Amino acid sequence: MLTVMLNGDAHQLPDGATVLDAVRAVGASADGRGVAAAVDGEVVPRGQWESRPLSGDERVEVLQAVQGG
Amino acid sequence: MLTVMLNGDAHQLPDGATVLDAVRAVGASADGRGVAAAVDGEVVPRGQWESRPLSGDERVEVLQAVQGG
Amino acid sequence: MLTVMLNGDAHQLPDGATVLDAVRAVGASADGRGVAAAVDGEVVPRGQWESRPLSGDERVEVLQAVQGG
Amino acid sequence: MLTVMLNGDAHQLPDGATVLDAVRAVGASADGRGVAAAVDGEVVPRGQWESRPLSGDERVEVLQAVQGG
Amino acid sequence: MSALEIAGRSFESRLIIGTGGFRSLDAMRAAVQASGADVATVALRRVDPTARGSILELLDDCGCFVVPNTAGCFTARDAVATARLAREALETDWVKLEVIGDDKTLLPDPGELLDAAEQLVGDGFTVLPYTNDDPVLARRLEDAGCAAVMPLGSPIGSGMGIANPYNLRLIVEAARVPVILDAGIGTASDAALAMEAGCDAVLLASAVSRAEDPAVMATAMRKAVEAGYAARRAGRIPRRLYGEPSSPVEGVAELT
Amino acid sequence: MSALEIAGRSFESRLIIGTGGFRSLDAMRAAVQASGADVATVALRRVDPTARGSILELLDDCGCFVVPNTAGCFTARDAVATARLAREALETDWVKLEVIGDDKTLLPDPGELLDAAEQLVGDGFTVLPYTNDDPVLARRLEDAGCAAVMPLGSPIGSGMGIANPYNLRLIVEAARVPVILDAGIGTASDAALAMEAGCDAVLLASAVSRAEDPAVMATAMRKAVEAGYAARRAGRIPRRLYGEPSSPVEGVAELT
Amino acid sequence: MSALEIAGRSFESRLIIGTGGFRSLDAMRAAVQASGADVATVALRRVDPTARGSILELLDDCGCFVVPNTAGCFTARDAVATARLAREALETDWVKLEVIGDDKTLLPDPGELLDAAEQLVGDGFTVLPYTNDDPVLARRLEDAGCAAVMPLGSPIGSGMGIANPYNLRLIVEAARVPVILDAGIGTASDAALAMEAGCDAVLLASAVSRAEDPAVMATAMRKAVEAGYAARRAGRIPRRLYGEPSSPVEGVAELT
Amino acid sequence: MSALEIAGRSFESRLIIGTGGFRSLDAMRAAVQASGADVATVALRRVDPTARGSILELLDDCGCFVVPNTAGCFTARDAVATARLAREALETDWVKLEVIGDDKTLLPDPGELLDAAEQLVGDGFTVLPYTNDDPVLARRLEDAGCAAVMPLGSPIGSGMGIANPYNLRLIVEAARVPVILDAGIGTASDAALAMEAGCDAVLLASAVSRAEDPAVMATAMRKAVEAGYAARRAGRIPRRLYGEPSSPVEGVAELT
Repeated sequence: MLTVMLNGDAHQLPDGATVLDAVRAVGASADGRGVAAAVDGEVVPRGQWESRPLSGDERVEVLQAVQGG
Repeated sequence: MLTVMLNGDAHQLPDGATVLDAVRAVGASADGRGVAAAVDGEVVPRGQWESRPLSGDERVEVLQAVQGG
Repeated sequence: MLTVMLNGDAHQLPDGATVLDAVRAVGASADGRGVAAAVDGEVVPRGQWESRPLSGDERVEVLQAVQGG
Repeated sequence: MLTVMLNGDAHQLPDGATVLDAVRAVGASADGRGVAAAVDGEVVPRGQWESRPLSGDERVEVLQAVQGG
Repeated sequence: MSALEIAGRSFESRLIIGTGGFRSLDAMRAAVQASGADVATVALRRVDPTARGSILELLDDCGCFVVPNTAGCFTARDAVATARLAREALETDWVKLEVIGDDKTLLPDPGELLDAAEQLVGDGFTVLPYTNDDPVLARRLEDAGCAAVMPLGSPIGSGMGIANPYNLRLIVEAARVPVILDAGIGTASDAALAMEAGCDAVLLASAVSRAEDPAVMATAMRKAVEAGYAARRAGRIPRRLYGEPSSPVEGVAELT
Repeated sequence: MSALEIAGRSFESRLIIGTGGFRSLDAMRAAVQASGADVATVALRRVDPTARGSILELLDDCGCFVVPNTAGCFTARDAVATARLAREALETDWVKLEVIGDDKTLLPDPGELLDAAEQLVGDGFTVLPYTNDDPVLARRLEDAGCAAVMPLGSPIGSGMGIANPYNLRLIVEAARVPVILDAGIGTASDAALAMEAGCDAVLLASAVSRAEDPAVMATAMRKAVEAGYAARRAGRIPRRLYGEPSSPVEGVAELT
Repeated sequence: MSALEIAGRSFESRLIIGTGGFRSLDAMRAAVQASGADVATVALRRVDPTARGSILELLDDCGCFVVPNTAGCFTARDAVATARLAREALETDWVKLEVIGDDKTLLPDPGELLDAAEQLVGDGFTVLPYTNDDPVLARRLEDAGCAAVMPLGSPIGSGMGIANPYNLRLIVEAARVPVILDAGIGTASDAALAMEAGCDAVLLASAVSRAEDPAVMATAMRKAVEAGYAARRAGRIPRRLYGEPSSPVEGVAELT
Repeated sequence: MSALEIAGRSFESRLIIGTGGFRSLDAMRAAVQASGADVATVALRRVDPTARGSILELLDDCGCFVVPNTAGCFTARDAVATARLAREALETDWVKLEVIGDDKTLLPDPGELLDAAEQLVGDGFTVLPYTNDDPVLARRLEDAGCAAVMPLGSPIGSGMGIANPYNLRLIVEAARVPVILDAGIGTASDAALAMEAGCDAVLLASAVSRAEDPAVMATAMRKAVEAGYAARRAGRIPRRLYGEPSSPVEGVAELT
């Protein structure tokens, strides 16, 4: 198991987890429409979610479009 | 001949002239639509134009609707 | 005894009472400085307070200067 | 002779001229009250006017206090 | 937009157009149509045989209800006499009552105006008085039986808008008859403001007739009156001294 | 109304709607449709699994072009990172750039804003900066390559309207890119005023989303923006200190 | 500051103090002295035996000329009767004429006011009418023989300042008697504005008497009236849309 | 009036006079004396041998503390260099920092201003920055160590007064250093308003130096600043929508 800060909370993911696993873990829509992910503040393009492994101790942010002015 | 003040100017009309003659004299539309006449400040209803004689020395005003705020 | 409406209230005064008695009855300053009296809405000059008898059933107003904008 | 840009104009000064000569050349008050001088944009303290030589090709600005908002 | 009701008569548009100041009848026709107005005011003047075209036919074509005014009158007596001639000429007992007190500002004369209003109401007229923005005078005119009160925003033709929104508010709060903002409108936002302040309608002439492009300004005024009317009913947000986020304050990412 | 052009893209409506503050998605849908807007802004926040419905589908249904904002960012660094995530999430390089300098007034931080704008322009973004009403800062943002400048009328959500029309005028006079009044609009006349002042468009959220009846206020805003745009082009009458008769001064009858 | 002339009488101060609303006679004394006023108004009310202290002695001590008002009257008839009693009580034929038309706004009744003014002038009074800001009514009051006109800035005690500076300007331009701004003053800048607008004096009560510290506010008002009077005579600079350097544009150094 | 404290130095007057724009040194002397100011600003320019009279001696005679400005500088670099020369010329480390961003409006450049302020504070100067009315920039300047913040009311020399009282209020609420209203004052009431808004002092030049009678306007400004300061401390009455009687409502006579 590895631990990442996922959207501000410590979160356990299986070893070998990828950004895609993190995205799913927060319950983002499957197709990822309107969703973006960053690891330690850097954008991870959707195309790399599956291939980008997490090593733990990272800050992962998964964001989506919401109502805003 | 008799002389009336017609719309502010002295005007000659034949003896026996009526308000209708005065109305015609100023070139008001025949049917009198949008036109009104007053003798010495008193309205003369359209129906009485023909029957109302002028005796002279009267102030006749013949008015019509124009652009206005 | 006679009864007058003195500054809005029914008030008993001895027979033969004058405006001066009414002025005193409301506690106005003796010299009457800044004070005026009216009977039935008419001013009674200070000089006539003593000589002006009240007959009853009158409205007597005794006013003085107060703070005002 | 050496040439300096003195308050925006080319100006001839004798060889060995100092900042003080430049200050005098623009007619600044002798005691230098309210006056300051800069060579190539750097302030030259009043105490160094006499000892600071000019080599030519320098921009010398001699300023004084004037009316200002 | 619900109908405007004046003296039991119902109108679709809340914009009333004064017909003075247009450069031509064609310009007037285009502007009146663009305005969507179904009430228009006219003046009464001595017959001018050289005048061409009929303003009444034009207004008929545009479907406008025509209301004569007493513009140019400086006394109650003149205004009453003019109103009677207007009733005869136009076969209507509606009148926009103007009694001017000063020919430099064209401000109304409060005493003469109230006197004329009382006489004309007694004579069976439906009286729409052009008044200043004094809430007390507006109440007196209403008590006299006027069918509406028509306070100015600022002097006729000045284009200064609503000089004293505070008085207009007091008039609207107290009125039990329609309040029609009459005079002073310069541009669209002035008309919107009048409606937001609670006026039932706006009457204007010069703002449209003397604009560079009267028809375009008439369109602007139609939309502005509709906008102000809707905004009043939509319930605006309160004014706040400080900011109020329109985006969520929760869920902000920590990216750095 | 001619089209609004921003960065070579053309829009029919000159009203841009911010989507924050609505009580429900249904209320938003009704208001966005009533507004006629074809551009809408959204924010980016951490995924909330409990949230229901998709704002993007709703805005697609309404035919709106979606522009993400950087609301909630207090530094250039945060704003730039947020803009990059937004580009990834929404597949657009357009961004409404907000860098707030004070969380009480929500006023922008001029230095951080200009820094972020320069970085994002360099990074290929189409940058629409929310700025204060400083004409000098507006010019710097334009020089930095922003596609428009979006000065505030007053603080976000304050409903105070245009606090300094004088600065807005200076910004409009000098700008060579579209000027979009962003923030502070409270009611319809505010929007009309902004357009009369020469703004190319108006962006608002709270004025509609937090009104008692958002859909009705959205209609009011649509009409107000169209009214102000038309009034600007119609050429308003000048302001005069004194009155100017709208009825003829010749031909007045002598009745008394 | 040159003297204020009313009805041939000369006063040093251009600030007139109304005596209503003070918490105590001591507070009044301190404020009247600080104000520098040499005219003060009083009301007439039924004798209250429980009242302590004499306002007239206090005003004598302060060297104030006392002018009674007709506050509380709603008809010309009441106002005239009250003025006659005041003349008897205070041995003065000066009167501040108030005829109120509405007890919520305390705005004057134009018709009753003019009627009362005509009666009192005919009766030999020196009439100072409290009027609204209608330039036409002000002219009628002047024509009726009033010694001054006293337009309001805004309702009595409202502290709203000068709601319609435009009307005040029209009144000042046309007046041939002194114009005294009466009612509505809230703070010092309001009084300065009134004098800059060309008023000859300012009359106020609540702004001082109901301030947290009446004596300090009285000092502020005295200085504000003097400041506004001086500024009017000093000839202010014109308003410019753009900047105008106050430092020389020539002789700027080239340091970099 | 309590003393004005800036950077540990105490001044009696809260009016600071800029010396630009006077027609003659005599006019300046009369105005500076009438103003009661004990701080005056000067500019630095290339020596002009033809100039007559010494402004410094004049200001010494008037007992003024002299503060040089950096007027005419458009970059932080120029402003810093100019400040250093000024320090040498006048033997003071006080400087009124101006960095202009646009020569048409003379509005400050926010980025260059903040940069220059940081450098000069680091260099030991007592920095008084002329800034726009942005509350965020004012806070940044304060955080940079400026001894006061000097927001404009409106552009230098424009005489437009306080264009955005709302921003001025926000600046005053947040400031922990003195706030000095600098630029835009046109007449006395503007200066009173600035003090009522909570400013600690007012700095002006053109309003006095370019008035028709500078000495009389200087007197007006002195009194207006004192009036506004006193009014702020006296605790003004609240604004009310309706009237509030200043005469008693009890004890009214029944005369008719």
